[in-house]
Amino acid sequence: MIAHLPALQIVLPLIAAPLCVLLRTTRLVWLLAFAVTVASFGIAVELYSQVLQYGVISYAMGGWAPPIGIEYRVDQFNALMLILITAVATVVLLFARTSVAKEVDQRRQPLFWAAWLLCFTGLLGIVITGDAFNVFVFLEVSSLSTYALIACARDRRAITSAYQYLIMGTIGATFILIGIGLLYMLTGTLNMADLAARLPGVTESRTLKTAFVFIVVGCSLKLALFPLHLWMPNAYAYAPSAVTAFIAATATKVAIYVMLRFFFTIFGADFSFGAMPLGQVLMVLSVIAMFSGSLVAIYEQNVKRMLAYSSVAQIGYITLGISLATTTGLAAGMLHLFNHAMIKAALFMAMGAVVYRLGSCRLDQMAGLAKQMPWTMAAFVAGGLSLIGVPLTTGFVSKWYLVNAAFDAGWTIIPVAILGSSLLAVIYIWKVVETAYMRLPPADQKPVQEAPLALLIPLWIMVAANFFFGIQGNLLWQSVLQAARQLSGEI
Amino acid sequence: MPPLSAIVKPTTTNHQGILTISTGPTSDNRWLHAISLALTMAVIWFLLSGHTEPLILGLGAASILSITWLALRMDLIDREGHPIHLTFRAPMFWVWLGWEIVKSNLQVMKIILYPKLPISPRMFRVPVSQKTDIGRVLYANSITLTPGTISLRVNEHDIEVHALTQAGEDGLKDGKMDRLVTNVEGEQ
Amino acid sequence: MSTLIDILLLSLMGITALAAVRMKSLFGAVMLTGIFSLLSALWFLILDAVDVSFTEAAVGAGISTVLMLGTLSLTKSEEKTSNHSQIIPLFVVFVTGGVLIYGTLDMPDFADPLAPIHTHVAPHYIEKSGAEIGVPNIVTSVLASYRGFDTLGEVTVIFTAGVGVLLLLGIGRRREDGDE
Amino acid sequence: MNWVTHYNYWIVILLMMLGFYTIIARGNLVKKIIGLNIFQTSVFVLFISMGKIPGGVAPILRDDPTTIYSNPLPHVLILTAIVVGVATTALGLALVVRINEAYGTIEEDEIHEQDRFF
Amino acid sequence: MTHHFILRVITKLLIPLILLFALYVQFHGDFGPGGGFQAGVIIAAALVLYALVFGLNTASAVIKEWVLLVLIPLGVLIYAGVGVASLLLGGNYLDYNVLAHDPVHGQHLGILLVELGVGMTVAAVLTTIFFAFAGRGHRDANGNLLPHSALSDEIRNRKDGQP
Amino acid sequence: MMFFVTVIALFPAMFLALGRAIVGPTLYDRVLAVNSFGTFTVLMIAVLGFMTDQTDFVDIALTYALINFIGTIAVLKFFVVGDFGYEEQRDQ
Amino acid sequence: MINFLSWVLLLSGCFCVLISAIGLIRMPDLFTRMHAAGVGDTLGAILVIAGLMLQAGPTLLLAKLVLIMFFLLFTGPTACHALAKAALAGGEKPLLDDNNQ
Repeated sequence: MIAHLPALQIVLPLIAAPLCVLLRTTRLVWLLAFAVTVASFGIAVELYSQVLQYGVISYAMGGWAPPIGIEYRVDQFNALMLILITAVATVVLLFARTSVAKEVDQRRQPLFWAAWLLCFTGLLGIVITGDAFNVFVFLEVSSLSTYALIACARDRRAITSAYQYLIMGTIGATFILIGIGLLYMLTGTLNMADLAARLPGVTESRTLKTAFVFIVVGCSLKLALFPLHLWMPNAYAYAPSAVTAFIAATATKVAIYVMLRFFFTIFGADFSFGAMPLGQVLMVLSVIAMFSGSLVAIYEQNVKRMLAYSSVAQIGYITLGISLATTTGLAAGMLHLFNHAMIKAALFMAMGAVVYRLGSCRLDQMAGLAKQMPWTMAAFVAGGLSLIGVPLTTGFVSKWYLVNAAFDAGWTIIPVAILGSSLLAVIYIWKVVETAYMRLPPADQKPVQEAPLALLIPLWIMVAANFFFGIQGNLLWQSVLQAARQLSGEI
Repeated sequence: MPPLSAIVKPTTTNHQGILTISTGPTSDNRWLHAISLALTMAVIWFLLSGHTEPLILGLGAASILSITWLALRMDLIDREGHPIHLTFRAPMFWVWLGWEIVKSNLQVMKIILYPKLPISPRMFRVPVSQKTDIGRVLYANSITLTPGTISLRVNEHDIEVHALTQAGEDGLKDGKMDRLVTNVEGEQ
Repeated sequence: MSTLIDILLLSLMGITALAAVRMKSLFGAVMLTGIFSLLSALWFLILDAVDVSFTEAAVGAGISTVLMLGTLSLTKSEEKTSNHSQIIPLFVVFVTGGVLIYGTLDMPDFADPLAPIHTHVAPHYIEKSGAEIGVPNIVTSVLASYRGFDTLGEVTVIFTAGVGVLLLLGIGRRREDGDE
Repeated sequence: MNWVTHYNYWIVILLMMLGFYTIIARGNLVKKIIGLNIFQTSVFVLFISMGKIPGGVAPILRDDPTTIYSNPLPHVLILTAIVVGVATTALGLALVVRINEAYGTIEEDEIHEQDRFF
Repeated sequence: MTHHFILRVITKLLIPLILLFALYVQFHGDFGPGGGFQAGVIIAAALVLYALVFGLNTASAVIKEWVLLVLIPLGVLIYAGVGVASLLLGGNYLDYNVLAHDPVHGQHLGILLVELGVGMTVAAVLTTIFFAFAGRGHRDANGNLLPHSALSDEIRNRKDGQP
Repeated sequence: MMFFVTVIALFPAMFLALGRAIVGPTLYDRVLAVNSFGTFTVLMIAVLGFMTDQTDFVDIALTYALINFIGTIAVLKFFVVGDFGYEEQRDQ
Repeated sequence: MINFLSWVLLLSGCFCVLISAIGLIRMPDLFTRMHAAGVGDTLGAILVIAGLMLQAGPTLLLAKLVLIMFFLLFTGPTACHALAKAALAGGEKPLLDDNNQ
């Protein structure tokens, strides 16, 4: 069975989802989902250790050799991504059980978990597959289930934001589809490795450039790169908290993964950054995103929305690293990808705990909350510190490497921008801290209790992860650096 | 499988549709009709498929059985749902109807091509002498099938018809089609 | 000779799409979308994509239309005139279209038998599927076997849609109490 | 490059852009979905155009060994894409129904208007 | 106006034929155009026709909610299960060669089963979606069902916007 | 050749039917036009099958003949009842 | 001989269809248009399919063509009738000749 781990990685949750519909009892369904997620985590870890041991794993679906059939291909980068997704899913799932029980209608919960598992399956499928069209299929699986998950919230604005996300997401997916179609037209193959082998023959083709543009725009829509991020704040703000934590930590990251896969594995760094002005465009957009996202976040009253805008800025950091077009820059971007997933999962989970008690996460209602929910707010502060990039947190590590990479690449203005944007982050995090710690609760507000342990434990696991990888900064960095080297073809 | 009588409730009030639909006649011999439906479907299946491998034939048999079961469950099978009894008397009628269709088509085409568009649309009622719904349906659809006349509203006693010209009206009012359809329908 | 059919069909499609986009009556637009997908089904037929045409005829003209009508029956069937500035959308559309047209300049000619897609992977399917799968319809072979995993994904997509709609609307028999 | 052979592509691009324009410019939610349908269908047409071979027939094996078959792979991809399209349409329409219940309108402007004061 | 028997009679006549054609398409996907997906759509279309003509209540009495809710996951499970079976028999995932002694037979069996799963899920999902839309009814913002009489005239008597 | 001529000859009819569907003026006119358009398409699909010697097309024509009917019935239900789910009680 | 016959049938079928479409445009109101549409739905379809049947010869294809014709002939009038009825119920008034009443 060990040889079939890549298939099982997807098939387990994929089979569990219909089983959820059959079981129809919330408790059982959740248990099944949890068991499957933990198993997936185990498989992901095992896959990573195998990749480290034996190199890239290729698995032929249906036994058809790659360009003919669909290939699953695990290298260091996507093995790490698999671990990230499954780990975040496990922790968030622990959190989600209590949170969702409160925020989602009782009757919908079995189906809700089915949709959750489908989303999980889709994300894993995108990451593990080595076939360009298969990416599109699983992208749609994850997107469609995400739309449904977002719309499950009781707030009516959740439905509108799900609709908006659906429109934007479908445009993005269709753009990616057009891009894949053009690539297929030029080469006659859909397998990523085969594409990579055949594309250098047609680098002069204008069709290839068009394909590149469409894939970049499509991915940017999905990952909410600066001018295309408009769907994201609402979707994150009004979705059920657990869903927000899950998709904020995984969905956009997976979109970045897809983009990197196309840039480096398929088009090749030479084409992406040499023939196309990708580096420059991406860098400008990233810097704008870092500042505009943070600035808007400062004026935001709804903390979940604030964090969503902060995500826009943070995604800017990631793409900034990529736009440097050096291996260390890429590695720094990737490191920030992982760290940001941990940070945002922790922050959104903290907000989920607040919503669990308060029913809202607007700033004016959170005044003086630190006295009533000390552990939750402490977790928020810890996550916030990591977001800002205070030493000993993981946020610091990635920014450190980002600054280093920028210096190495000869950009001295970039570190200044990073610093400036981090200062803005200080402001919006401080706003929350000040409200929660220094203001008095409004007189008419009923006192609330600390969040239940079922919420606090996963929340603090995530916070602890932030500190662990902050203190052991080198651990993740070395893995990511290896992955980046492999991705950019250095080894 | 539970007994059929338990599954198929007599639907006396449930048939509601685009406009209210009355219940069909209670079936006289449901099983006989089911068997003949299955046989008809078997013939059609073979005409569609043309494969004689055991696998395909077996699948065909399974399909036909399940459709028959579903049709029973949907209460589709009775004299109207599967009017096998009509076919024996029908051929002459179809020939006659075909000829009528050609004639009236030519008339309508002439009208369309005529520059002045010599139409005089009119609505009138013709009596219905059929006793069953299926007979009335046959009559009403025959009226519609011959261009120049469209059946608008149908009830037990008469059919409201929209005709394009005086000739169309006269052609219907002589009652030949009505008699022929009643003839096809046969005694109940 | 099929060029003439091509051109006629494409112009029909163009007219239909234009009318569907311009029409204020949503109902009319839905009907025209039905016609549009019907025409595209015809076009697929001319390009020898029998299975695709089959699916498009059944889905586009049938199920999609019925679902859209179902939505209209629950909402409104008239579009209001919006007073948005149309400049930005027009700009985006022109840029996108421009990029695509730029891309077509180096495309292999339409129906060029030497284009890469006809020489690389596809010949394997055409030549070997008879022996490897033993099913005459190559599309079925590729769909269900060579790329069977895609099809599993496809079923999952439709399953997801089912779950999603159930989550959003609840099923079937109308309940007098809301299921919010 | 031959303009006649590219004429097909250009018309298809025109269709795509009509759909795309409807999605981004129209404020009516159902109209957006209609635009999405037109957009996706046109993309499918573009894909299928690639698979054509002159003198080819549908990829269903025949006894005659000299037969030229059209490329089956785009057909397979588009079959999947059509399914994805109908799934998206269904989900989008379900959302529209819910929006209409919650807001009493399916016009984007009016929805924004209602949400402004929250 | 109380009888719309033309529609009823013709529908009764057509539905078995449509279903038969759908199953023909399902099982002849190997030889000609068609397959599970197309068949599923046509089956759903037949059920939609039934629901349209005979009313939603009648239709959902015949095709029970729980049946649909079993069929939807079952189709996916059949498909994924074929893959698991091939794993257990020693092949790769979805490698039908190992399903029978002879690879071609295995492929045939695999394709048949897989298409069956596709057809099942598609038919059930599309029917369910239609039922969900049709059964939704007009509701107010709190999700309460509005009676037909409360609908605006605009909805009850639809008129075209065009002059 | 004969099939080709037939196909080409069907096009003007389709153009005209499309025109009626676009112009309206009433909803019913559109439905009528779409229905006619559907019939023309069924014929064209069948003829195309013969033209290119791929008689599998007949299956598609058959499908479309069915789907067209269902679509029309759905439209009519939509008009008369205004809702697919409500049971009809208006007409007595 | 058969070829000639099917030429005649196909062409006259096309002619019917074309006339029907012209009628669809020329006729003054919904109900009269239905008559025009009926031409294409009945005779046009019958002739074209009959022409194809001659080409098909006594094969299974013939059966399928018969089935198509059967469907068209059953569904066409039904849809037309239902449409007329719906239009009347929806308040459409047919245009009638004055000296008729």
